Amino acid sequence: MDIVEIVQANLLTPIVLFFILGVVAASIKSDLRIPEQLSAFLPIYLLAAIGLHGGLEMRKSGLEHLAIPIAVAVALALVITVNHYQILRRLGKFNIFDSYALASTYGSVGAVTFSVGLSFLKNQNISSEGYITAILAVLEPISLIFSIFLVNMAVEKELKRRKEPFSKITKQDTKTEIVHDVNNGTNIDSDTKNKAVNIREILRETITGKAIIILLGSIVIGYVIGDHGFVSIKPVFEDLFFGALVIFILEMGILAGQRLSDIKKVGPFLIAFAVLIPTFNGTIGVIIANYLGLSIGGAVMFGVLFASASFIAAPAVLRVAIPKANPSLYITSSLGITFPYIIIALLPILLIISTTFHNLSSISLFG
Amino acid sequence: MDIVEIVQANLLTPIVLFFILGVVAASIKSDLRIPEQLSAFLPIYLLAAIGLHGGLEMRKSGLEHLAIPIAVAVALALVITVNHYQILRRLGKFNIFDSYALASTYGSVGAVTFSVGLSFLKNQNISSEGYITAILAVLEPISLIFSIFLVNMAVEKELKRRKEPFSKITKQDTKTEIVHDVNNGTNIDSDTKNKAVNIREILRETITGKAIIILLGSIVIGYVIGDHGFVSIKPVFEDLFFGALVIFILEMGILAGQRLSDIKKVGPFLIAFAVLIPTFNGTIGVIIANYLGLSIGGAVMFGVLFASASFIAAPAVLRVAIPKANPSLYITSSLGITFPYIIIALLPILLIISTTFHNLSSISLFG
Amino acid sequence: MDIVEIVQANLLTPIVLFFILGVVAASIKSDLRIPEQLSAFLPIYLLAAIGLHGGLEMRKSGLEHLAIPIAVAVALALVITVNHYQILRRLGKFNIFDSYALASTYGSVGAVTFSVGLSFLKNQNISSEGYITAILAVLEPISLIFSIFLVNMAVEKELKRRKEPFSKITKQDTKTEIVHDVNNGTNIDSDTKNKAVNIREILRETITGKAIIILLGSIVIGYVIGDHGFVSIKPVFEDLFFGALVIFILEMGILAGQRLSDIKKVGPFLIAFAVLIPTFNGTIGVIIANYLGLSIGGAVMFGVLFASASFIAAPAVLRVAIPKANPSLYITSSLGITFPYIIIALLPILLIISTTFHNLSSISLFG
Amino acid sequence: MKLYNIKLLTITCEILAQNKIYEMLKKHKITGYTSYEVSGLGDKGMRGQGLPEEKNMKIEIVLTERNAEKIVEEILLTLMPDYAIILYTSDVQVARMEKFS
Amino acid sequence: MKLYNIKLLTITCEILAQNKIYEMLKKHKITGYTSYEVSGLGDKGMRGQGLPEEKNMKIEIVLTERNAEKIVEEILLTLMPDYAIILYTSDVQVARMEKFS
Amino acid sequence: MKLYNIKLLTITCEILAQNKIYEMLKKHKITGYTSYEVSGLGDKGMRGQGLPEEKNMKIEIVLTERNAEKIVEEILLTLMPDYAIILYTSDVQVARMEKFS
Ligand SMILES: Nc1ncnc2c1ncn2[C@@H]1O[C@H](COP(=O)(O)O)[C@@H](O)[C@H]1O
Ligand SMILES: Nc1ncnc2c1ncn2[C@@H]1O[C@H](COP(=O)(O)O)[C@@H](O)[C@H]1O
Ligand SMILES: Nc1ncnc2c1ncn2[C@@H]1O[C@H](COP(=O)(O)O)[C@@H](O)[C@H]1O
Ligand code: NA
Ligand code: NA
Ligand code: NA
Repeated sequence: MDIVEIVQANLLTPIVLFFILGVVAASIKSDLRIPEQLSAFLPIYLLAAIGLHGGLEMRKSGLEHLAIPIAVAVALALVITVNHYQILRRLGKFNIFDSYALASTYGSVGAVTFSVGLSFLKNQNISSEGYITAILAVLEPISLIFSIFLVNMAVEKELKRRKEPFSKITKQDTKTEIVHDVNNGTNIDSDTKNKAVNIREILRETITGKAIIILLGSIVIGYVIGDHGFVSIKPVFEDLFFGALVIFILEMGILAGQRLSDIKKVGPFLIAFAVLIPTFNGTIGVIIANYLGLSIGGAVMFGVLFASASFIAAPAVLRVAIPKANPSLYITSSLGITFPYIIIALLPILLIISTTFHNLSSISLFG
Repeated sequence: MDIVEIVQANLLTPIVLFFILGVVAASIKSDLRIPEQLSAFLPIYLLAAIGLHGGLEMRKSGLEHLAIPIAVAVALALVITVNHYQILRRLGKFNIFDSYALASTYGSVGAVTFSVGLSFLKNQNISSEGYITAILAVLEPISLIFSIFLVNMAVEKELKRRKEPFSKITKQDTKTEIVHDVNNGTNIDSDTKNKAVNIREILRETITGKAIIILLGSIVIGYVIGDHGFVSIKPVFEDLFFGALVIFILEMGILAGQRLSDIKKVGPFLIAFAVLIPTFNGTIGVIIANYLGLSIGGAVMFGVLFASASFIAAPAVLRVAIPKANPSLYITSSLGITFPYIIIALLPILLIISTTFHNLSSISLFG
Repeated sequence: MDIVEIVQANLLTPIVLFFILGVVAASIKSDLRIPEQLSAFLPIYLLAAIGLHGGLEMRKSGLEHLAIPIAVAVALALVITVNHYQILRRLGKFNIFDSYALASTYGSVGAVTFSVGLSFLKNQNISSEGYITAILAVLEPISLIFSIFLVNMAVEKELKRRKEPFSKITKQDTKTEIVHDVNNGTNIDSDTKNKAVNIREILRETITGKAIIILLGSIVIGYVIGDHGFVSIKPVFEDLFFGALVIFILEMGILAGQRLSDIKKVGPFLIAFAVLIPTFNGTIGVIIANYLGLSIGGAVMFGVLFASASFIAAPAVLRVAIPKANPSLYITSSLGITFPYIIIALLPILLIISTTFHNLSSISLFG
Repeated sequence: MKLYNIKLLTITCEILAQNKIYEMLKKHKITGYTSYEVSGLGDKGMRGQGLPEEKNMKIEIVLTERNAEKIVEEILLTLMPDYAIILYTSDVQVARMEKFS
Repeated sequence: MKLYNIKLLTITCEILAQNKIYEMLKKHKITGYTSYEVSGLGDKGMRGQGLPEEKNMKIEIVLTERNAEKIVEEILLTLMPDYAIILYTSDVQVARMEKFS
Repeated sequence: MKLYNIKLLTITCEILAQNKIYEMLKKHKITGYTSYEVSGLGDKGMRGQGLPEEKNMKIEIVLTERNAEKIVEEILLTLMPDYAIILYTSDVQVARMEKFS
């Protein structure tokens, strides 16, 4: 199958079409919405299903293959996060807070994009290694934690240099300026102490975040119960998976559609960033996975981990951890640009790359 | 199977029994309820499932049979809406607002009733043409839009004749009267201007209403993805359909049960109207469908379109579009009388009529 | 299979593991939660599924076996409730209100525990008599109603003896004391009258409680529709049952985990009570069921009825019926101690007992 | 436009006390109120995070000063001892006095 | 710290009237409000237990006395006749006057 | 019946600021509050229609005037610059003064 066919086949899947329906509905200001509590539950359900599935697969394949891919993935996640930061700060001229927030949004992984990746592969009848779910679980908090550290170190440095409240570093509206004049000087020390406490608290919250807990928990449960124990809950946690995903994607389409007008506001640099960086990261991921010996599908999923940007877990953490960053930048770019770009175009591209590389290496092996 | 058997078989289905359970629970003031957000989601789900199913069927049967039935259905919907209005205003002596509101409630289609119709046919192992879903999608807004136009023209006429605020036309409690004396004269022009804006806004809201968007969208998606693309989401959008319908019907039973005491208040005329008009409209629908060449089941579903009264979409629109109409009239009659009457008694009746006519025409064809 | 194997097999089921995951998540203060409306809906769904299943089974087995087990179960429920009261009041030195509240919590049945019991048996490929669901439906309100009567009679007696407001009987904080001094004397009569009204109202609310209505209604519906009528709704009401149960159990784990610190507060007596009483009641239940001729699985389920303590329906009723009882006592002990104890340890124990007794009686029959 | 002074009584209580408050309002012929679920922290700990029965309810009633006093007094005497309740009154201005008296 | 006196306008209305109120606020250049769903009892019976369309909405607006008067008057004239609405104003103190005027 | 004057502090803020406010209350030894989710419009646009994290929270605290002033001041200095927050105080009357001081 050539690239056009794959893209075409991918365009006409329920997932892409329901996403588009959501965007259209929001654009014409329809009142179509998935009720809040249901759309809060769906990611929990999706992660539980992904986790159980991964755990079941890992039980079959054993844990011995796990260590290297995880180590490589963590290292890669750290490198690309720093890389994002440099690009955003130097080329993009974003302030320190927005740069770290965006760097970590794109350094972190998107569980919904991961689900769509699984669905895409299933559609193409391609399987992938179950343990990639374990990598997802490990990566989920890593990049966020890393960014929180970096941003705090950076702020600390600035503080020492300037000897004034760190909020001055970012551009502020006049009202805030006035408030901070009052805050000047005397409060710095208590501020710094407060922050130490805060960072620990934020780290705790990041690690115990619901996404990570349900994902890790489900992997362990899937591993423990095995196929036999899974039988009775399979109708819910496997058969309903793609239908539930479609419902959630509809809501994501609506949310993305509501932000269409914000896309212009994020500026051409960030638009380009939101398309090129995932393409670059995803390609690197696929290639490395190939060298690690993963299957065609496994390499695509490995690539998706790095291509994807988190638009649920990351924003929730970042808003608390880097409150001075502008949330509409990282939410709009990740949900409004990168997510649709990946599910519509990048998934087929990564598959082509993975297939090509796989064939190359098979040939070179036997050539 | 004779009529008694069919009615009996229909009485003992989960749908009718859960409806009755809901009515009983509400009558004895049980606190049984389906949580709000779930019962807000269920109609969206049901419409998505109906739409996908219809789209899949239309892909199989082609679109060429579509034009005539849709045109006939639209014409019929307009005729019966005007007919309802005449009956309600002349015979029923309802005021202009209530007459239009009721006329359009009974002129519009009920998606839940439609779902029950599908379930009823499935129970009897009878199939129906998939494109009737497309007719449902087209009819859904037509009657409402038509009524909004009619009521606005009528009010305009009244306004010119009386040269006073139109709210005077309807009977008002004394408090309102006082308020409107203040409102006299000077505000008429701005009122009229406001209304022009409002009508456009109301039309937009009607057309982009969630029911229509999800239904139309799902038809298109079903048509595009075909059976192959449907496989992965079938467990959610087909297998769960009847169970989900039953849960929703339970909640409808509860809502109907809460209004039992209101039924007396709507008066004998409206009670008779709520039974006779659906019977009449449904029968006409079945007969016309028969002449259009639809199958036995298809003719029943065509009849259901005209027999049913909307008790979710229509009230939501009417409350905004004709705020001076009394909502308890149209909700009580459509949900409390017409809906149970159709699902319990009229469905079997329409099936008998459809079978009879079908046999007659087959005989005449070969006779 | 010996006891260790059964316990082990039971420990590694999705239900137990998801419960533990919930406890862990709550202990590390994760924000993992099942949204409120979903966890409000799940017990309704579970009861509907249990009820339908029971009704279908009863249709197959007939109603003639029903009368004796129900009569025995009701008598047993009353006896154990009084027994609990004596133990709690005399040995546990609880005040009259807490004693009745706890007695009735442990005298009533837990539908969730019942569901877990069904799942446990299914896991072991053991079937049980369908009509035990009917016993569940009858027992559900009995113990609560009985306790309400008892507590009211007791309070009445106290009132007459002391001729002062009954609230004085319980230990009060000083603020309340002051308030009640004002309330002294004159208000007693109207208080008594109010209470008569209240009791009737509380009884009505207990009997029409959503749990009982949906359970009874579903039993009747299952009985009426039979396997044929069940086909279309089976995917929702049977296939999804265990998966939905697992999701609900996760939430119960979270709630239990949130109360871990309260467990110390309930004191060693109540902790022992919360473990020993269910073991005793369950064992009695299994043995009696054996004499009644139930199957191995049926006897386990009969035992579960008496072992289980209600932590959803009972607390809701008791908080209204006996407001002077301390809810954290009965919720913490039933949800935090008894429920995990039963699903982890007691279910296997009851199965061993049931198997042993069954073998004994078969042997004695043929010996 | 003339506005009239009247009282707003705000009651925050555990969800299980609310029916008793509604009955009390009815007894005093007060025919209007507005209510909604809230969470909260108080002497009886954090409420509204766990079981639905553990939520709080906030009830707001626009009423005459006389009625406000009667209700407050009755709640203090009859419900305060058994349920988690706090309440306060404040001054508000309405356009249509007749509706609330 | 200096606090400034300003008005809080509280409107409780059926959910279908809310958009009209938002438009009215916009017309009067009032750019802030807070809103949430509530249940309630009033002349038009119990609201908020049945269909979602039958819920009430509570809208709270911090605004100048002048604006409060204008809005109240306009609601009384245009919406009161058709919709279930009650409203009242009260005195509140804010720290940043400029935000609300 | 004697009622005592006391302050009600109402804070409407984005949901992510709420924990910081609860910590602040704790620091000032204020042990009671009532809170609930709301939607709203303000300088930072419409909130509460999209992602759950974008909702607003309303927090109401009955407290002494002195405490009210301290909290308001601290919020203005520390949270206002980073979060969407509005707040106001008003006068309310309670029956049991000791509970709030
Ligand atoms: N100082 C306060 N300000 C606002 N609400 C409060 C305050 N104290 C208690 N509450 C509310 O009243 C409920 C019951 O209070 P308590 O009886 O003290 O537990 C709490 O759950 C809160 O919702
Ligand atoms: N006295 C009152 N105090 C507080 N809220 C009220 C009062 N009367 C009416 N309401 C609220 O206003 C809504 C509409 O009132 P009504 O138009 O009288 O039905 C009701 O549903 C209640 O939410
Ligand atoms: N004038 C106002 N009256 C009532 N609530 C307001 C007002 N202005 C802002 N708010 C609320 O405060 C939140 C934050 O405001 P802002 O920081 O201006 O975006 C808004 O989302 C509203 O919920
Ligand atoms: Na990434
Ligand atoms: Na119709
Ligand atoms: Na029991």
